[in-house]
Amino acid sequence: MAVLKFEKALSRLETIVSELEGGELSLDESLKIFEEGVKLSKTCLKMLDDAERKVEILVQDKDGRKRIQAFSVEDSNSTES
Amino acid sequence: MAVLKFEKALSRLETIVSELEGGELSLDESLKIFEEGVKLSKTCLKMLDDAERKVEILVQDKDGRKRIQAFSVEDSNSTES
Amino acid sequence: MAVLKFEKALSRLETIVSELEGGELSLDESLKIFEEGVKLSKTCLKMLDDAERKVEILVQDKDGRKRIQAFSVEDSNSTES
Amino acid sequence: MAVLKFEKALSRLETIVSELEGGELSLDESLKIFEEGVKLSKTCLKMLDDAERKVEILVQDKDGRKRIQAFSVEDSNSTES
Amino acid sequence: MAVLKFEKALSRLETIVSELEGGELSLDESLKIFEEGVKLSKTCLKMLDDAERKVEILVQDKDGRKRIQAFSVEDSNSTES
Amino acid sequence: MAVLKFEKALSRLETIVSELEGGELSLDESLKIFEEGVKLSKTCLKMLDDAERKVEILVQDKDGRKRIQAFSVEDSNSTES
Amino acid sequence: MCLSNSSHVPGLFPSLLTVSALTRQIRSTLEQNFPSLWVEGEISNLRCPSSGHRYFTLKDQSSQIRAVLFRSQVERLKFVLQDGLEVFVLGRVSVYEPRGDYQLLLEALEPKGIGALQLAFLQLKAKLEAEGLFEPARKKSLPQYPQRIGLVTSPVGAAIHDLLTIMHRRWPFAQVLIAPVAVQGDEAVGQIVGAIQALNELGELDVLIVGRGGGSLEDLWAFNEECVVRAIASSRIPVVSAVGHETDVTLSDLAADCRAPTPSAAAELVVPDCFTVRHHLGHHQVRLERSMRSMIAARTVRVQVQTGRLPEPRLMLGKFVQQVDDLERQLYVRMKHWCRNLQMRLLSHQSAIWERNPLYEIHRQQRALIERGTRLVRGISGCILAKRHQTELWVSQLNQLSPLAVLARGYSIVHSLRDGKVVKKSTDVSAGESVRARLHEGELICLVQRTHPPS
Repeated sequence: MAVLKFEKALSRLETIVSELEGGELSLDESLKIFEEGVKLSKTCLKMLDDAERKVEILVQDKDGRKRIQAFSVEDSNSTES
Repeated sequence: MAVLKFEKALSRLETIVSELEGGELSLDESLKIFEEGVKLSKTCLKMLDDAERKVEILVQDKDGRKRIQAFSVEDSNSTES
Repeated sequence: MAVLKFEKALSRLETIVSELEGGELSLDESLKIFEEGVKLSKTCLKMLDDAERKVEILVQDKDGRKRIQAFSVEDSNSTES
Repeated sequence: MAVLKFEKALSRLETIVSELEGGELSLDESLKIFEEGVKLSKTCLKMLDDAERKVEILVQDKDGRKRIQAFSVEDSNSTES
Repeated sequence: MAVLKFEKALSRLETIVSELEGGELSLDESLKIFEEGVKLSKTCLKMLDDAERKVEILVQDKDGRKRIQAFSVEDSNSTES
Repeated sequence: MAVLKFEKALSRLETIVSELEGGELSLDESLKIFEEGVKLSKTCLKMLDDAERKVEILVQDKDGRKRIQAFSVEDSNSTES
Repeated sequence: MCLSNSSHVPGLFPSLLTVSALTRQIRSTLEQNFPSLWVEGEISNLRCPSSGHRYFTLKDQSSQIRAVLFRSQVERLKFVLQDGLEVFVLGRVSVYEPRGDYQLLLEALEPKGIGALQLAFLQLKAKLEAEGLFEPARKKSLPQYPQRIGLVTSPVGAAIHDLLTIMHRRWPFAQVLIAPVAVQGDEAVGQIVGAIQALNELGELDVLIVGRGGGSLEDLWAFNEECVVRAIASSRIPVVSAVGHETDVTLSDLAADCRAPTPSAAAELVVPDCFTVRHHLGHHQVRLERSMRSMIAARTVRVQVQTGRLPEPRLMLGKFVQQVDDLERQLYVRMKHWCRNLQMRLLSHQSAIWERNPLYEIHRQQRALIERGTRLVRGISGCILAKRHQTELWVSQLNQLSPLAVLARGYSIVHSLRDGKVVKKSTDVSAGESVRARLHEGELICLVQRTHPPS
């Protein structure tokens, strides 16, 4: 799953949605690709969640956070003076 | 039963209906295929029910819960509209 | 990390900003360089902190202490006046 | 260090200040010359301390001390009157 | 030092004082001529002391004694008036 | 010193006093002529102190040769009386 | 001489006389009648030939007579003859035969009105004055502190006694050399001149005192003698004259470099007062010392002033300390500034990265994903629903065609239990067999009691 790129997954999902919307499939096939689609969608969501979490972690770094505020204050002061 | 594809069953049902409509059958034969037809129709409906349940199950995964409900709601909404 | 020059890091940061602004990246790539960017910026800040600390240490020994404070006061006075 | 002339040191210190002001240096280089500058300034101050001690000794000879103070007083009086 | 004439020494001392007051000198030069100045001043005072002692010796024999005291009184009176 | 006339000595002494009082001389020269002056003055006083009464008479021998011999005032007195 | 010779020749021819005889008679007559006699007159046409005799005319308002003064007489004169001089002369009348001139042969000559000495004095004074002998410019200054003093005077008498006494009292330092001379009489002039010259020759004398005590003009006359005056004037050693009393001024006084009225006065004039000199010396010593000390004091003050102007070491070095401090401060400020600059740049990059963080994209993708999920579910639902509709359609048709309706009308179907075949003829079963009859509702299991053949 790790090697599956997000974009590829998304593209596959799109195909699946189209096929399902086409309505030409047998119930079995529909179910099968639906299942695949759901899994893909979940995988993608997880990937996004992971990315989001990662970004949030990166962004919400204790030291980083503070410093940025400190800098901002300092910066604003220095530009004021 | 497992191997019986929904579409084949539905097709058989269609054949039965046609044969019954033909009226060429003895009562007994009619009764027989009628009974077969009834069984087939039950099978088909069950397969559909199963499929729906499977969809539900697929959608209602652990973390999926909320989102799926959203989907569901969305779904119901979208079907309503 | 020690061999990474501050200026190189800063230049890399600039590239990262450009690439992020370009918006041509895949989610993976975006994430990757965003992470790199954040880490680089933290590294750079640390280097600056270290540099600043070093500056303070160099200046603040024994009798240096007083003098620097005197300077600071003097400096602020002179800029006020 | 003894052979380093005060003026040469001071001139070097001035060059360093100018270079720092120019801002063309890398952080590493800046730090390096800043450190050099701080050392130079301490060296200079030490030279001045040494010089002062030497001069004090010259001036504070046995009866020299008194005389010079006497002169000072006399001098200040004469300038007052 | 013995060959150095008092007037030359005094004149040199005056030059030194002027130069030091001018304040255009380097530290080394300042120190050097300050030292020279202090030494010159001591030398001059010593020469004057020697001269005074010589005067005393020349004047103070046998009946010279009395006369000198008389002179001194006379001298101090004349400067007071 | 015997050949030095008292008058010459006194005149030199006067010159010395004038020169010293003129104050145009260097310390060395002053000391030198002061010493000379003091010695001259002492010499003069000594000459006065040591002066012995000496009266001579120029007599002419039979053969016309002139000769100097002592003369006492008493002689003249005695011849008078 | 010639005249005196002719005066001894007697006259032999009274009636006829030769010029010479007559002249001789006239001469003897004159000489007999006019023996020595005093005549008063004024000198004129004075001639002084090299013979040393003097020829002149003696005249008054209306007459004149030739006169001769022979050399021996001339030499005895104190004064000098000159035209216009009113004189009394003692002489005999005689004739100068070669010319027949009568004339007075003079034995003595006195100036009229003043004494001869007086006249001589005045004449010599005038002469020497004309020569410039008395010029103040010629006069040498006296030594202030003479060591050796020559005395040209009489070694006896009160004068020298007083002089020596005073001199020794005032100036014991002086050495006196007496050149004894007669101060009057014939020898005086020669001795005085000799003594002056001898003392000059001796040298080493600082001053000469030439003089004597008071006396009459005659007594003092030697000091008016020309050679004495000249000796004094030409002395290389300064000469102080001390002749007679205050009122008597001799030519020596005038010629001397300095005149003292009396020998005692000369002593005071020539030598300084010892006490004064000592005082003077002492004063010099005071001035020497005072000026030396004040010089030293002045120099000391100068040195002290200059030393005082030497800067305080701290002040002198303070300038440099300030320079270093200033540079150090600048260094620090610049470095801080530089660090801050870098920080600002870094922060701007950081915030740019922050601003471009992938959250937005992530959220967008999330939304897209959700949308796709919705479509997915909708798709499968639609699919299932369609199939259900179809199925239900067929089921309803099936139900419409149900053979069970025949049964509902009262028909039933009988199956042989033995072979399960539908029993269509009575012969299909035998009595005693069981059959099943399917009714519209429910079934019956029936025992065949009998069979009836078709009719």
